[in-house]
Amino acid sequence: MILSILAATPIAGAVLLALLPREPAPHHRAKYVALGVSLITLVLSLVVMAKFDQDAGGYQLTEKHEWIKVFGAYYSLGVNGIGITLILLTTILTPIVILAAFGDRLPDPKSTNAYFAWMLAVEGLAIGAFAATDAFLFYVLFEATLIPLYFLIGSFGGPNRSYAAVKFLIYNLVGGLLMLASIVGLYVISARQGDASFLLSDLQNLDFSTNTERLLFLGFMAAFAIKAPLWPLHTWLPDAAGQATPGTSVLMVSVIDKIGTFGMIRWCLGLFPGASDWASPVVIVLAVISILYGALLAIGQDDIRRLIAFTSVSHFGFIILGIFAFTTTSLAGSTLYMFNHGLSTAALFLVTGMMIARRGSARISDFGGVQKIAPIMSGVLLVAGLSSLSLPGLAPFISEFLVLAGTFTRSIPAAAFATLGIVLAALYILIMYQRVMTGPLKAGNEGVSDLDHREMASLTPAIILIVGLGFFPQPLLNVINPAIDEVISHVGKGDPAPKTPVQIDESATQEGGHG
Amino acid sequence: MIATFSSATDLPPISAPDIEYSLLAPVFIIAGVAVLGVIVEAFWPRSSRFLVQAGLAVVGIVAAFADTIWVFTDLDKLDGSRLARGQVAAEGALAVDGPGVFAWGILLIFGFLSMLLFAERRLEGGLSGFTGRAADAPGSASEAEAIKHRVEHTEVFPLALFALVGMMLFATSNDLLTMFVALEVLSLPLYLLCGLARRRRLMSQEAALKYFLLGAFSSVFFLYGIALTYGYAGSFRLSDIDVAVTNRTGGENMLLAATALMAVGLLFKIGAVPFHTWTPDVYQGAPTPVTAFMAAGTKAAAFLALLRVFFVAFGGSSWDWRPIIVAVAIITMFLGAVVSISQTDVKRMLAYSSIAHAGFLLVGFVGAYAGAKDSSRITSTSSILFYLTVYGVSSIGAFAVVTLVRDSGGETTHLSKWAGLGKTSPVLAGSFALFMLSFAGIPLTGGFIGKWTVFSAAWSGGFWWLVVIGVLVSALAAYFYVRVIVLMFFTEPVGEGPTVAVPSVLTTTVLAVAVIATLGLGIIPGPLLDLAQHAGAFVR
Amino acid sequence: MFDLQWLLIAIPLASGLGLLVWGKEGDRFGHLIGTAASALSFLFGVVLFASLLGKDGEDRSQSTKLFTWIDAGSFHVDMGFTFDQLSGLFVLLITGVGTLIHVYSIGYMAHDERRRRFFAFLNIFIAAMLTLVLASDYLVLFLGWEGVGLASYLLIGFWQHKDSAAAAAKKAFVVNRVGDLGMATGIMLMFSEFGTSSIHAVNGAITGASGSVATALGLLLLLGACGKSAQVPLQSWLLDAMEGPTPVSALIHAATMVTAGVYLVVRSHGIFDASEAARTAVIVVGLVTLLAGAWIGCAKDDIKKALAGSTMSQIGYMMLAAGLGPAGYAFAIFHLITHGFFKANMFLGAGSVMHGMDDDVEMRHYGGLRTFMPITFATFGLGYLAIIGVPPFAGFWSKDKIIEAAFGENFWVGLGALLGAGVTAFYMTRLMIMTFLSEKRWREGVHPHESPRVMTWPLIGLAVLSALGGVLLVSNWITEWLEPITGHAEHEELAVPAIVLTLIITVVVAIGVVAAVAFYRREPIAVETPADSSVSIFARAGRHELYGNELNDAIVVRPTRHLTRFLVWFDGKGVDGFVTGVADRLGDTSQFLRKPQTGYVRSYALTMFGGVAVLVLALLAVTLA
Amino acid sequence: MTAFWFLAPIMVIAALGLVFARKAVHAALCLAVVMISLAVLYAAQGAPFLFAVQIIVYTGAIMMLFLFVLMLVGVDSSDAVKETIGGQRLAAGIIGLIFGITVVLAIGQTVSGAVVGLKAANGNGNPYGLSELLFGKYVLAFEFTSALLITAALAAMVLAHKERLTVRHSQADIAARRMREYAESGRHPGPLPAPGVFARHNAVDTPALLPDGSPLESSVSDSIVGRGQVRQGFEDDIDRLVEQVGDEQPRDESFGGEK
Amino acid sequence: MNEYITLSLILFTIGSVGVLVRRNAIVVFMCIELMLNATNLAFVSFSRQNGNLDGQVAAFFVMVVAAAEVVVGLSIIVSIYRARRSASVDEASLLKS
Repeated sequence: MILSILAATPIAGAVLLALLPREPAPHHRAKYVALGVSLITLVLSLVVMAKFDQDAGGYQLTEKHEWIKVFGAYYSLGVNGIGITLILLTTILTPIVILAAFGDRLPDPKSTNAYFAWMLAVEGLAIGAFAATDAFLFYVLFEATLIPLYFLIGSFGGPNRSYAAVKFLIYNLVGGLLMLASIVGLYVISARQGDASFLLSDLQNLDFSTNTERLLFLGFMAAFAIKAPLWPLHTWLPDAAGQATPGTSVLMVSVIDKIGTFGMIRWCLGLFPGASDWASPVVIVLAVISILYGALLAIGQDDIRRLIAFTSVSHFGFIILGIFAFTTTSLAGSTLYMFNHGLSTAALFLVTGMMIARRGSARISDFGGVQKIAPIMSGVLLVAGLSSLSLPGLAPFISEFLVLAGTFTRSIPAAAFATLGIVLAALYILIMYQRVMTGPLKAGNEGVSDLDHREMASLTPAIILIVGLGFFPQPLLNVINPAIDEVISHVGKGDPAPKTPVQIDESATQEGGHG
Repeated sequence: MIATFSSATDLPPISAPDIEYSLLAPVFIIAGVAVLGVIVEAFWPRSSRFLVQAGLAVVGIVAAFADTIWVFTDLDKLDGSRLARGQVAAEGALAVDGPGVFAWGILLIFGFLSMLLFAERRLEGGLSGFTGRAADAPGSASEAEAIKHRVEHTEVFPLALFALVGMMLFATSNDLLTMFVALEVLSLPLYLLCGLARRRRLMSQEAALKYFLLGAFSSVFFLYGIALTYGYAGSFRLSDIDVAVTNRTGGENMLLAATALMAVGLLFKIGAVPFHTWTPDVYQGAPTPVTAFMAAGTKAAAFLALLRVFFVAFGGSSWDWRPIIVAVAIITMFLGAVVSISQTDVKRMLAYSSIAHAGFLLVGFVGAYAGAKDSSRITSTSSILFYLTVYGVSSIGAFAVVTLVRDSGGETTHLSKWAGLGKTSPVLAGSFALFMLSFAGIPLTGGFIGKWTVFSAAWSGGFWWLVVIGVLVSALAAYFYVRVIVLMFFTEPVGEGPTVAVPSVLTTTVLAVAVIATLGLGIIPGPLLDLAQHAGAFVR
Repeated sequence: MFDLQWLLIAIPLASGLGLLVWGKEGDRFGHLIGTAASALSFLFGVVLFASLLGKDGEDRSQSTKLFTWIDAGSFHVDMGFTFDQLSGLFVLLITGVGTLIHVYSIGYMAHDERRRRFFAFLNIFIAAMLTLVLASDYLVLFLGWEGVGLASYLLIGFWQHKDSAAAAAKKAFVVNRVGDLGMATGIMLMFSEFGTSSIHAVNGAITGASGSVATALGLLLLLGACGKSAQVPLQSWLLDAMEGPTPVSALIHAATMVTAGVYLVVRSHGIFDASEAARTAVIVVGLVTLLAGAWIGCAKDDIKKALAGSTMSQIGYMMLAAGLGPAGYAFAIFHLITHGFFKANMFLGAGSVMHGMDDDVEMRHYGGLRTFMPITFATFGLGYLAIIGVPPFAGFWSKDKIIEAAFGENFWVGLGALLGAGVTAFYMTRLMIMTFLSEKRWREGVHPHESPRVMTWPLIGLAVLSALGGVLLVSNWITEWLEPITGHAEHEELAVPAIVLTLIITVVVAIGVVAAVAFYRREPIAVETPADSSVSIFARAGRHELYGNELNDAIVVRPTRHLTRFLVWFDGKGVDGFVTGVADRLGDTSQFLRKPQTGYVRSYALTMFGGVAVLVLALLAVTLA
Repeated sequence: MTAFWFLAPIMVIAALGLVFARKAVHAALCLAVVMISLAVLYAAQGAPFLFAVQIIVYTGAIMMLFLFVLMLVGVDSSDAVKETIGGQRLAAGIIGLIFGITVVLAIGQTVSGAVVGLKAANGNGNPYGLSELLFGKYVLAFEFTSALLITAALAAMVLAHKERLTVRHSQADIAARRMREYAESGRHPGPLPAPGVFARHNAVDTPALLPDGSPLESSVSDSIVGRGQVRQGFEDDIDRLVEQVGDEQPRDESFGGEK
Repeated sequence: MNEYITLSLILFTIGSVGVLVRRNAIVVFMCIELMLNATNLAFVSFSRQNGNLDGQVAAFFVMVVAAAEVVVGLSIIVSIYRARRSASVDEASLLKS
């Protein structure tokens, strides 16, 4: 029940906002209502976290109601460690985004209500998608997230926004519809083998022929690979991120795109372990290409937002690599990566968004020397950037390293090539930072003021989490680990054992100090 | 009713036919109300005739609908190889079975909503959307006089009811002769109604002419198909044909040609490629309420007839016709989706969209999955019934929106004029966007569930690759639906932008019903799906 | 007490972060707090070291686990530290020299409005460096490793308004990242091979693994070390790094951070012991860098760059020593420590000179400064004597031992090391002459003056250490102290007695000094830098840092840039072009398919009739075929 | 069979005539030929009732309706020689041939099975047999053909019938009104003078001349005046006439086609 | 029997080609009538072939339907003629593409 309430709260908030009368100029009411609702949701999610038994494993806080009997579709929710991590990410990021979006200048100032309503809708649908344990319900929510994002991009973005919005929608719809074909197939197979059911637990017991499993897997994978985005299906992301407002970009890249990678774990690996294994060589190659390709393209961008989008392509490559390496280490890394990447990309998008709003341009070449007049902003950008390049001590490092270390045990070439990404990451972030922030102040940047209190308030939680999780990732990993073990045991590919295992001598490392 | 007579020559008396009036009451109610309307037309004073006609039509439809519900719940359950309900009635002319009565229900709903649109008088300054005096040449002095005298053609209501009764018969005909008569009963009034627009009358008349000529042309092919079928099977009764087809008594060629020719007539009515050419022109030219009625009703009735003919009569030769229909389905989906991309007129765009939807419906049809006795799996029939419901309601809603976006020359259907509609009237644009999303098959709308059901029927019938093609085409189709949304919401209005007429409660009701149904069938489709499943298979 | 060794790190870290967050109010005390934090850490380090001295040999490795850092899947890393003989020495070096440099910076940075932040970064560096040396797990070491990289990045680019500083900072970070590639891959290899990345466990288990694993690990770690310690082929960043404030050059790019590579090799002695090939690679890298750095040092007119070249060269010595295995580990560390003293001393001295010369770094603008900056001259002179290896100053002892060990390994290696000593003497003498001894060449308006006491006291302190650093070798204390870690090596008998070798070295050094004097005292030194064309090819190559940058450009930078441009084009025209192309084709198709809708009812009928014909034919054909 | 072989060529030729006849009326007559021939074939195939209906209803009523409308629309209307749609005739011909050959080969030659004949079915007479079916099996269809007929009637009413919107005046009313107007305003109660009667041109576009030689405007139909088609160029004649007569008459300035 | 069906098919085909090539709406419509008549011939012939009167009933129904259709069609044609003064189907081509 608590999960339903959690998902319903932002939706209800969105409806409330839609019903609120439009206000003249400053529109404070809508903003505060939105912020309030998102904070309530955050609190609720913490309650969920508290109720969640870390050690128990499996799906918890479940609820199940018959929804569409003929289809065997259930309104069935439940979270495991992976789901709750991403729900937490969603609920943490939404207030941050909303607070940061207070200052967004919208093309139509009358549409503030709609802007925040759509954001809350995204949050609610995303929570639902992360909590769904019924394939049909998941699919519905997965696809439904397109609509609010479509309107967020199309109504509130830059000058080329409608092109970007349409591209975003059609691209994702193609994937989603291929997944629909698979969903239909699941239904038919499920109905053939007894009563139709879309429950994850029932679907996992289905017998597939090898070819059927592979076809169905491909449908799911297509949707997730586009969403995630995996090379070469990524081209919608730079366009969308280049046109959307920073808040929209955060919701899109940090939250919604995670449904793609999340879906790979829960649905691709969960339903089609054999096919996932079959496809893993290709997926791994694509993921490695994504990593390097995204990074190289990020180096070549002049638009900051497109740059960040391409860094995300690179990072999603890591996440997917970790998932399809099928080791507990890499999979835990990928899951953690989703969370960390969400935070670091959010910080990057938001702080650059504030910068861009002040400068009136997103072109790197228009900036220069901003550090001098906006030191705090530059500091935040640096921290966010360093987290994006996976500096040890910041959260993404741990996840990236886990992914690589796990992958290394499975495939040395893949890990080796992927590791090149960390050099390229340094290049794209530092080149951007250098050209934007350092050097003498460039003409035209005089108006770039430093962050104000509200903006700092919105960014601080993200920065604190990025740093904090860099040193103390264990609270999250403790939640994730049991779920990962279940996934890996379901896939049936155990971790490759170390070739020369070392019995870790506890006394040497731990007790020695007390001597 | 028909008295037996004995003549001088000692011929045996002809026994009176046995007609199940209670079972057929919905049909008779509508027919009766239509005839009553004609009488009202003749005798009721002009001043209040419009209200009486409209009220009569609406009340008649509501009554018939109520009776339909009763008939549906009361259908006999037949034990056969698979679940079926109902019986053959009226000396075997009609099959009052689950799918048929379900179709009656949705046809009556479509009729009801369309009648509300027919009766809308707020938009033209107190006059209906139909021409005042069709006999006047467009632009002539006498037309101006007719407008001045505020005359109206109230015959549209009985005509629409005749069309409606034709549709109901078409959906339940159990022999080909009745089906042919029903086809004509449904077509003739529609030909006529198409030519009665108040604005842009030349186009309207042209639409009527095209619809009529092409409709007559196609129905001749249908008829020849009937003739050949008769030649092959020696009977018009679907069940007899089935026996003949299953036994394969020779004359294969004749059967195949008959199948093809009958398909032509039916595919014409549903607007499948290459028999779709009339659709855009007629949809654009016809008065918008008529277009709505046609789009929803004709398609539903024709699909039921298609299913009935091909599942019941030609079910035994399904391996012969399925490949061809698959090809038709693919071409139809593709052409409908692709061509609508470049359309600039809303009504034409909706017409091409209806072609694309015909393709999707055909996907469900070729699955030809009839279900198993103990399984609640979606069948081709139930999927199409559901899809038709959703599509019909949504498209009536969409056309209702079209009637409201106007400029000085009446409805302004050029897409460029719709730019910025979302800013000026978000509710209207929002509901149109909802219908578009439903057409595109986005989840949480009825259209999504509809697509889902037809695809699952196709997959159940073994056509998984057709499902893949189908989903790809629906992505293509989605492109132009979202383009409309872009236009309405993300584009600045050109000039002053469109004006949105304030509709009366009638159109508002239609819109509200359509929006609620589109959303409701997307979120809780269970009850309607259960009903569609409950309808079972066709009786023979 | 050793359980609290994390305080060593925590104190400067807390101070650094606090100073960053504090805001403008902290400007008044920031530098003091920063210095105090460093000093506190030093004092605690001394206490810990002292208590280590009081323990038996076996108990001198004190580990503590702070918390479980990462536990995911089969991957487990503890945030653990080990205070042992090696790290103890480093702690003292880092915090000791660090504290002196903090003090120095109070004066040096007095007029910089962002001094508080400078101290914050210095503190963070100290914390990261301590993490590096105290880490008991390679991943924790990597944390410190990257942490010092970050601090280095921040400090090199401290004067961000200068484009050159920002570019140098970026370059340093990126080149280091290349090294980190090796480091990270090495840790992954450890994980996949041993299931752990604990330093102790890996070095203990390496003998059980195949030799190729040891070689691979060794080479990967060497790559990391090359990056951090500016060894060939990743040397190019160090000279650029001189863009940073001079205390930074002294602390990070001379005394501590750049020696981390040496520390890594020594710390991973187990791995290198197990692989002859890896050791050879280390020797080669060390020897090449030794000579290359010396070469560059001879040619540079920028005092800091000349010193940087020298640093490269000296670290080359250390690497060389480390590559010699157990025979050289201790001497590598010994030279590392003495180098830390005298090179920090000289950098700070150079900073003092620049301070007096209005931040001019061009030695051709100096000359005759000994009278104007007596203390600087004196302390610098002690450092000079130490580095060229004049007995009995610190450098003599350490370098002598390395050259000796090198001859023990291989004659040619020894010869190279010997040659390096001579060249060192040459370029350092050149530096002394150009800066302090020759006629004055500074421009009008420059008033050279001695630096304030807050700057000279650290100079004096370091000068003393430079002079007396050799005491560590008294009765082989350092080798014995480190023996539990580096292992014992039998002293190899050389072809000639050690004393003869020492004499030879001294002679070579003397030749270097004399050559420099002869070369630079013969005629006045030109104020303007001679054009490239007028100097020898050796000088030209040295000035251009042996064309390392050009090489990098040609091999890496430009291809990457071209690849990036190509990919941007490819992404737009190829990947996205395909998608948009499909969309465009659909649009065309749509326009094309509209055409049959002519509006003529007869053509519609024709279409229908055609359809009928096709349908009939198809049905007949499909079925009858 | 004789009748068939005699009539079949006639029917095909007549049908082709329908396609090729330039004048619509000829086409209609060709169709009538086909229909009547068909009636004979019906009779020959045991369908006497249909024979009668074909003659009476089809040829008699429906064909007459066609002719009637043809007269209405213009009996002389014929298709232009030039084909508006490029390739339409060729394509129609080719597809027609393909279709025709296919079906004739596939179906026309393969009707198998013995011909049962209608002896038994027509046992009680053909009309009886028909009515038995019509009022039995197909009673529902039969009933609903009434809907068709009503629709047809409505169609004719709607599209062709113009409802009178003003009160119809009887002759007496009109006469009374005219006399009243004459009494009140002096308006001439009789019919307007005919145009051109006394002029040299007696076309409708030429105004009549009054005895004094001046043209009488009101003799030309309003619609011709409205279209500006009143015959011009005779003023000179009158001027000349006047000159010849030598009598000075004031000319009506306002007269002329430009009016 | 084959010859009757063949004749019917020939007439049917000629009718359909006529629909395609004639431009006068009334003549086009007459061609459709020809097709209907051809169909009727098929019905009657098949009726004899099958030995039941259903085919004749069908022909009868076709005549009724044709009558109604003619009325509707001709009304439409007349009303178009009134507006355009032309009965050519090619003139009615406002609605296209």
